[in-house]
Amino acid sequence: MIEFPWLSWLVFFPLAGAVLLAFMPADADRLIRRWALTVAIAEVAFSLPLWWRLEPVRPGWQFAERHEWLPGLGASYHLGIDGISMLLVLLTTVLTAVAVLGAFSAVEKRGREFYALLLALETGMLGTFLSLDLLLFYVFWEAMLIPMYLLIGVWGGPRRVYAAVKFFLYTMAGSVLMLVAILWLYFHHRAATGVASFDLDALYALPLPGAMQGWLFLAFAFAFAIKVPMFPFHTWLPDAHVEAPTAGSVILAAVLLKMGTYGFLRFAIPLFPIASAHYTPWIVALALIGIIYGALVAMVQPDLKKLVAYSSVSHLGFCMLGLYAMNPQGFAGAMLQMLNHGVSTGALFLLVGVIYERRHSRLITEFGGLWKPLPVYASVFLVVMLSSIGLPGTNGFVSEFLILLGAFRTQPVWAVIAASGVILSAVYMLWMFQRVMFGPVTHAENENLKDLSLRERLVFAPLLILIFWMGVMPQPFLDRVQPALDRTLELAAQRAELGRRLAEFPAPAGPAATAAAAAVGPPGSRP
Amino acid sequence: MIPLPWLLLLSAVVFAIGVVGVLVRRNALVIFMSIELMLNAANLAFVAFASAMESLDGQIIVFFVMTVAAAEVAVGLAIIVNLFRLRETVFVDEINLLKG
Amino acid sequence: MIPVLFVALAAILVVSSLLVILHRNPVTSALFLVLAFCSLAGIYLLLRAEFIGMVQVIVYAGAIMVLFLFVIMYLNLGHDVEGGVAIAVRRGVGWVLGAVLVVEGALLLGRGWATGPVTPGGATPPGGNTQAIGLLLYSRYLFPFEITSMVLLVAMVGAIVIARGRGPSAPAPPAPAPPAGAPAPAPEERA
Amino acid sequence: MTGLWIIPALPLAAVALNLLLGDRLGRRGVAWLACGSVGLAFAVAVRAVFNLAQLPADQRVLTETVATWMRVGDFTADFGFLLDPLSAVMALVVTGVGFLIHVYSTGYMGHDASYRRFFLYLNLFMFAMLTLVLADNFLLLFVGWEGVGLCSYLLIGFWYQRPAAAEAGKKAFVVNRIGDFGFLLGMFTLFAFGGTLNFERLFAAAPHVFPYAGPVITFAALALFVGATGKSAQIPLYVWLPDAMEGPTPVSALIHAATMVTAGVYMVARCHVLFQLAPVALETVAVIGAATALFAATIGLAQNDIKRVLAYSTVSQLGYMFMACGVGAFGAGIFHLMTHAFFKALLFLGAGSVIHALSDEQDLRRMGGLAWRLPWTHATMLIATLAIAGIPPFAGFFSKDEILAGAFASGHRGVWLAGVVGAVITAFYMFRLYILCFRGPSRLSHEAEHHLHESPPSMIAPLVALAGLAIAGGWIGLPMQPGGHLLERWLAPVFEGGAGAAARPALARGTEIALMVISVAAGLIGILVAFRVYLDRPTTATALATRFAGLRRLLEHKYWIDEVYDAAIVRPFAALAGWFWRFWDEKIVDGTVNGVATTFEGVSAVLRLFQTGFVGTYALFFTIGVAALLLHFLRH
Amino acid sequence: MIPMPDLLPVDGWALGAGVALAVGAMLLLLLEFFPVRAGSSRGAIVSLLTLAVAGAAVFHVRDARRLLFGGMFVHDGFTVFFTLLFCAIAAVAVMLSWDYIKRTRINQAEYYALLLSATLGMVIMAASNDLITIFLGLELMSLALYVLVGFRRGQLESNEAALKYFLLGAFASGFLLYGIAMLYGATGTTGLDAMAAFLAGSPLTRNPLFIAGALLLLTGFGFKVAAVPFHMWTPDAYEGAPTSVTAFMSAGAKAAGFAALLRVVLKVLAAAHTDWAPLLTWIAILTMTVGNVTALLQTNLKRMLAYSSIAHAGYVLVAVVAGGTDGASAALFYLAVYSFMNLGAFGIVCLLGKGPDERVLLGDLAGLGFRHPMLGLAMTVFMLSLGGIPPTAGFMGKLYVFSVALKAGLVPLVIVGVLNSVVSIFYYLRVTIAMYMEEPRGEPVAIAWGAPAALALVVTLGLTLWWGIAAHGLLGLAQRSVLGLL
Repeated sequence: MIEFPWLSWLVFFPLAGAVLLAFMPADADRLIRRWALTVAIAEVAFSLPLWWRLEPVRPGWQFAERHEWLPGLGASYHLGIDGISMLLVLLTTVLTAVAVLGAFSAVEKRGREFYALLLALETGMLGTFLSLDLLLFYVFWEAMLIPMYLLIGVWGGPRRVYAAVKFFLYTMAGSVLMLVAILWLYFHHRAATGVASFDLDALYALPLPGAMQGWLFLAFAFAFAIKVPMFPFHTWLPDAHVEAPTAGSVILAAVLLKMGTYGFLRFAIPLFPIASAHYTPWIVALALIGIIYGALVAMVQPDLKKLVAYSSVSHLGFCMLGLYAMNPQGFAGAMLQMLNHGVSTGALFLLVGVIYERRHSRLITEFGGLWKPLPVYASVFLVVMLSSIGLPGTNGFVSEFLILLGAFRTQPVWAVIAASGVILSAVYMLWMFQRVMFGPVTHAENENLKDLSLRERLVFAPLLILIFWMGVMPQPFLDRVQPALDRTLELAAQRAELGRRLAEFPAPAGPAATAAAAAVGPPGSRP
Repeated sequence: MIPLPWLLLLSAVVFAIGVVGVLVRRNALVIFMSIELMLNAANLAFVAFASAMESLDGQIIVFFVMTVAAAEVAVGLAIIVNLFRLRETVFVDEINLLKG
Repeated sequence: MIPVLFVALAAILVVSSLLVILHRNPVTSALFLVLAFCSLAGIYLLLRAEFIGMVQVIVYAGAIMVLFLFVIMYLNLGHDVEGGVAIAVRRGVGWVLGAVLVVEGALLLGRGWATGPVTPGGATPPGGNTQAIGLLLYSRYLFPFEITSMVLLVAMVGAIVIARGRGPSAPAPPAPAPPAGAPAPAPEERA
Repeated sequence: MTGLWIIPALPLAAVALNLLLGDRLGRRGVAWLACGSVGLAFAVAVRAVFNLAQLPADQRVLTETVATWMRVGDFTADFGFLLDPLSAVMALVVTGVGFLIHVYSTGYMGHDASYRRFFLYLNLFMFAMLTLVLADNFLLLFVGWEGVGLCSYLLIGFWYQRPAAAEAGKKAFVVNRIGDFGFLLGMFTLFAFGGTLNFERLFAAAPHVFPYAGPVITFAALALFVGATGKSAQIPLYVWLPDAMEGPTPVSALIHAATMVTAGVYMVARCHVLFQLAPVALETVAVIGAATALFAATIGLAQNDIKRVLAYSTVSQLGYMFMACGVGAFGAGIFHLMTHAFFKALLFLGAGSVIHALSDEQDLRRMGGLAWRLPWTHATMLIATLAIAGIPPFAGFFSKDEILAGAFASGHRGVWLAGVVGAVITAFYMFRLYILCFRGPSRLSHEAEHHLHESPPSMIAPLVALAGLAIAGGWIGLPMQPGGHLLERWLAPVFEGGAGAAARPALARGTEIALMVISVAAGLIGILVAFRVYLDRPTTATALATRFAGLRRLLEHKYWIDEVYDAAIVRPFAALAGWFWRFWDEKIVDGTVNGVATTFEGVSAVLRLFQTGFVGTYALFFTIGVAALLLHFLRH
Repeated sequence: MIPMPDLLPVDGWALGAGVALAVGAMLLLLLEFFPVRAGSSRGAIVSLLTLAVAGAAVFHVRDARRLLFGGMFVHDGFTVFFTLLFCAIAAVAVMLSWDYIKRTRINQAEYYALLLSATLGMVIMAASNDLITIFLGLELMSLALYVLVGFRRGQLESNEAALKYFLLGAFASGFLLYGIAMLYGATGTTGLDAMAAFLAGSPLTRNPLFIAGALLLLTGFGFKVAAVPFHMWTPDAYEGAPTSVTAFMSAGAKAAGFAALLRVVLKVLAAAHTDWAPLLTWIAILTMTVGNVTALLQTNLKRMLAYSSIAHAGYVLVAVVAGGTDGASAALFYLAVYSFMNLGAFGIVCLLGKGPDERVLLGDLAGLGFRHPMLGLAMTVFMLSLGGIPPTAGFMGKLYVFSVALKAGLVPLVIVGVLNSVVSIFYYLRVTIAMYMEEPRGEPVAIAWGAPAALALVVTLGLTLWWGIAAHGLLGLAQRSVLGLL
């Protein structure tokens, strides 16, 4: 009996929806919106059973599909899922549906193309999270840039082109070096085993001596660090966020940034544990700088979106810190932080979008006293903001607490520094909230703003539910993800051990290794 | 017999003169003539080698080269004539509509 | 005897070549080029390449150069006006580069070189040079020979296409480019 | 099942109902829902405490684990509740006082447009506070801890249209967060070394895990205390509390006097095992407490806003509680916490009643002579003032005396002296407040005079109830009973486990009496001076003020601490942030990124220059290329 | 007297492509005796048929291995691959020319005859096993292209382009020929097999004659493939030429240049690979970098694509540097991929041309993406493919090239290569920016959609996408095609 290719269906269903969308008449706005929403919600429905059907404790990939893709190269179409990717997949599908619904009134022109791209983007994101073949992963990783680039560039703000190009080029600059590293890894694998394969399992099984891991890790880390984004590779983010349309910002913050951290978790750390450990001080230092720096810079932003963007830098700094704590609490915290940041920052961007639609401004100074005309909006904003600053009872707390706890156990100083970010996050968020929501209404045009419509309430409802659910009952999430995280830690430890042993008793290096070693140096330098 | 190095040197000098001609002249026709000089220098080299190696292949190659040269001349001169018709100049340093 | 002749011919070749590129008048240049080709033909003869020598005279000095002269006359070109800093610079650079090329070539060859294998008597076949070449042309060199025919055909067609008189598609020379808003071609032509 | 979870769940349910039903409830419905849930919670708490009391003294612990919150690796946190004598006291105080204040609020907020929102917040606060006191582990306590902070933020900024209120709310939250930073670090240390955050397990393990006076436990205790200073407004994090008076007065009474601000004290008392293992930390608590008690009292001398005086007095009284904890008299601290809850809530509610009567006038300089025009308010306020001044038989006397005795007994003479001086000053400024408000000639504005009225019964009733407690609440601590007084015995199972408990020396009866006399005398001196200065010879006040103009300005401006903080911390950070953004982020980091692009464009422009369009140039480069290639081979 | 070898039937098929192309070209000229009306498509149809026959003939004997004309013509996988590629390129070019040359009023039989002749020249270059025939094939192709570039002879730009291309091409031919002379002198032969055999038997790879000869040969091929610093004609010639010709030569001439270069490098220089690798490495680096960086600021689409084609030559050179069968197959793969995506891109430029000079500026694309969604989509795909973004063929091409380079240990070269592809993305994105992110100016341009051009775009688009997703077919073909080469 042939298993239903559930994951492939998940990955490509939105793309099919997007293609169908492209054939609809351009002016049939209602039809287009409904169809896009239907596809997005259907996708949620398709992905939701993973929550129950996945057996977290079972080792290995589940619902795996594997087909030859490029037999000549040893690349395969290999999809699979474990607890880690399952949660990210659900995050992606839910947030995409939310973003689609949230975009209904924001997108005034070229709606057909907009939703088609949004759905295509979903395919790219899901593919990235589900790929277990490095080449396939890379293909999705890069391909996903295109729809996002267009979303920013076409439907964005006044400097959208600059932002879109910067986003594209920056990400690409990071990832091409990763491609080189992937290829290098591939050849090393071939030299060592005689089998050509980009398969993650195969590469997991390949021990790498520590010396070799260094630059491979750096290449991977560079790509992921840009995506995360870690200080000082973050400057594309505020630009992209400020210019992107709301739905784009939501997806960008909620899902795309997670690809960086996911990359660390799935690839950089388990594949190169020795180098990873070696560079831990640097990465942690950057993460800590990111936490403090992002918060401080967020504090002085006049633009709401930019503020949220910089807060992402800070939050993702926590994520990285958790990962590099390299213990169960840190990992679990980082994993939850990915989801939480997705939910709360996604919601924040939606909120900013709501007000932008009404006032066509995002400048804090343009607002003030909004609580009075918009009580529901303000309340929702309040809850989301509290989640963002990690108030206990909301999701943000659980993850930040676990991250800090994990970091503390590894190196107390890290936690001390990072915890000061907790203070700063309260400062910038509350100050912003105060200036926007409190005080007298300073601008006459804000007096009569409309409060959240039913559709908008529906947009926020799932996010609010998630905020509290994950804050109060994170255990279902933890139960699903922890076995996978533990296995990752274990794998990293094993591979580190193997790598060290390899360095002590060096096996004869493969031909590629020697050739590559000989070739390092300027090409003209050889006689 | 003429020593091969002498011939090669001669060929090289003529080739270089042709190259210099291309570089220093602005008249498209003279440039073209210089190119012909280069081709002839190559021909000389072919014949010289053929003679030194007592082989006929070089000479036959020269025959083909001459044919090609003739063909080039036909096309090239046509282009130059057309150029002159369009612009009333054959000076290549007056022709830079396309640049950058 | 032969070396003396060679030196003389070589001197003529070099000097006339130099004059080709030095002389201001294109007609004079062309005539010196004819001289250069003829001296080259002499050298070919010295090298016992009779056929090639003859062809050199007929094809090069004859046909090709006539074409050149014809065009030069047709275009009625006077002396080239060559002055100004840019040209002087270019000329300087050109000569230096030419010298560099020669020096480099000489240095490279000065390292000791070798030719390919010598096939004794290969160049003096029975029946003479011309017959041997003829035989080779239609046997071993049949393929390039056929290609040559295509080359000539293309050159012919090409020359006609480019140089023929004002056809339907050639606007009056040196007509300025039509204004940007020129009417689109007639619909039937756009098919 | 002990049903402990029901206690916090009741107000939470009210919150949920309030949210769900929305405006359909109507004002009465809101009021009933809010008060009813808290009243019910009080009832359940009483029943639970009753159940607890049934148990033998050494087994008086009720626990209940509702669910596992999170479990990661060896880390576990539960939704677990703990009722022991300590949390019983707290639960009763919180629900009891809370209930009264809820009732009071129905009257006080009667005309506010956001009536429903107010009770929503208030109920949410009750939930958080009860979670805090009933939590059986640090993490859940922290939930309540931050939860009350949130509610405090929301309620201070309740009248959000006032910029000052919004500002004060934010300030409260942020300063509290600084404290929470310490609390978090404390938790991490405890878990990292103690392996659990559950109170019972951690405290049981603590003596074995943490060496006495070792650096780890000292750090952990100090870090926790940083949290306490934030929540309970101690030096150096007290600055938010006076500003918090921007909130509605019932809020000030409930949160910023009776309950939330005492959370720090409760936490220190809860962790007495840990603090007793860290003498340095304990000493710090005592010193900070004493310093705050004295310091805040001096500021209270020169404030003219009725609520601000009370706020500083709260800070000061909280200092006393920490002083008690710091000297090892945890029971006394809790005792004072309780009595303080009564009389300070009463003071605030009374002040609220005054403010209500005067149409939102808060400036003492525009009051006076209200004694007979607001008789109920006056009477209850007087009781509370006497209580805080430490005059027997009012509640404050007993608890304060016990603290001072504890300080003296443990050998902290300096702390004791500070306490006594503080008591004098407290009595003085409290009576200054009383006199300026209720006695002497009326300085009311015409407007206020016109609308003057005694508060409605819904406000008076809680005043009376609290007045009763302010009188009688201290009697459970009647001193000089064998084996400690009632409360001491009740709390004994909690506090006697600690390492320092046994070390507490008993005082001779004579000393005890002497101390008591000194304490009462201190109060009386303060009162008398106040009467003399402000009532008998009103000119003295102005004379003194002009004489010590510098001192007065210093006190009026609260030692310029806010300004110092602003200049030393807030502004530098803001400047740093601006510099980070404008210079570092935009110029350096982003400048580099854009610089790369600009460089490429520049190179591109240069390369385009080579493409001159002239055949000669192209041939030249061609030839140069050939020459270069030849050169390459010449070199090798 | 050298006896003619007996021709087998298979040889007829093998030579069929060349014969068909020559006959087709002549037939086109002869048919002019029977005039047709101005808008006739007879030339195009005949050309397509010729190309189909040529392709079919070679395809029919695709697995045969034959050495003909005394070893001057070789029929092997390499030849088959390139012959088919050239026929396909020419066919696409014909379809693109179909309406284009009618619009620009150059619809003459000579156009297609020359196009077929140029294709014949390319086929000869790829199939030649002798430097002389390579030279002749190159000249055949070049002469035809010189004329085609200048085909709009009333047009200043077209003529200027032809002149520059011609003068520089002849100049380069001089170097090439001189190089052949040196090689002939060093080895006594021009046949590649004989040369390789001679070199294998003697330690002569350091023979200055040989070195100088090979170097000048490289120069000549470098000119054809537009490698830096022999690239400078490219933008001018591409810009001035009729766009359909630009499309054809950017794909075909480059591929032909590489075909010849590959055969020579793999057969003759393989033994001395280590001597040549550094040189080629630097040329590759320069070619990629100069091409991409100069393209950054271009506003004329054709010119931009011209610089991009220079850069792409650099990528293929990376494969050449890697050497061996791997490198060769990567080069083949990349050339095939590049040809189609580039044809597609130029094809769209063909459609967009307007005004007398057929100039297409980036600004002219404004709003195109939404006015003509399919055209915009196709252009986007081509641009992304040229930039090497998955899931397009361009990505697979770069992936394969860089992977073989990495396998050969050329880490720095690969890093330069991938960074270059990042730089290139910038100007490819500019096209999408113009199409989607700029408000259109002026009247919407009506685009004359001819069915042939549409078909050409569909084919190129389809291949660009298909090879981006399922490249294994082409990959296997490229790998098999180079097997007999060494």
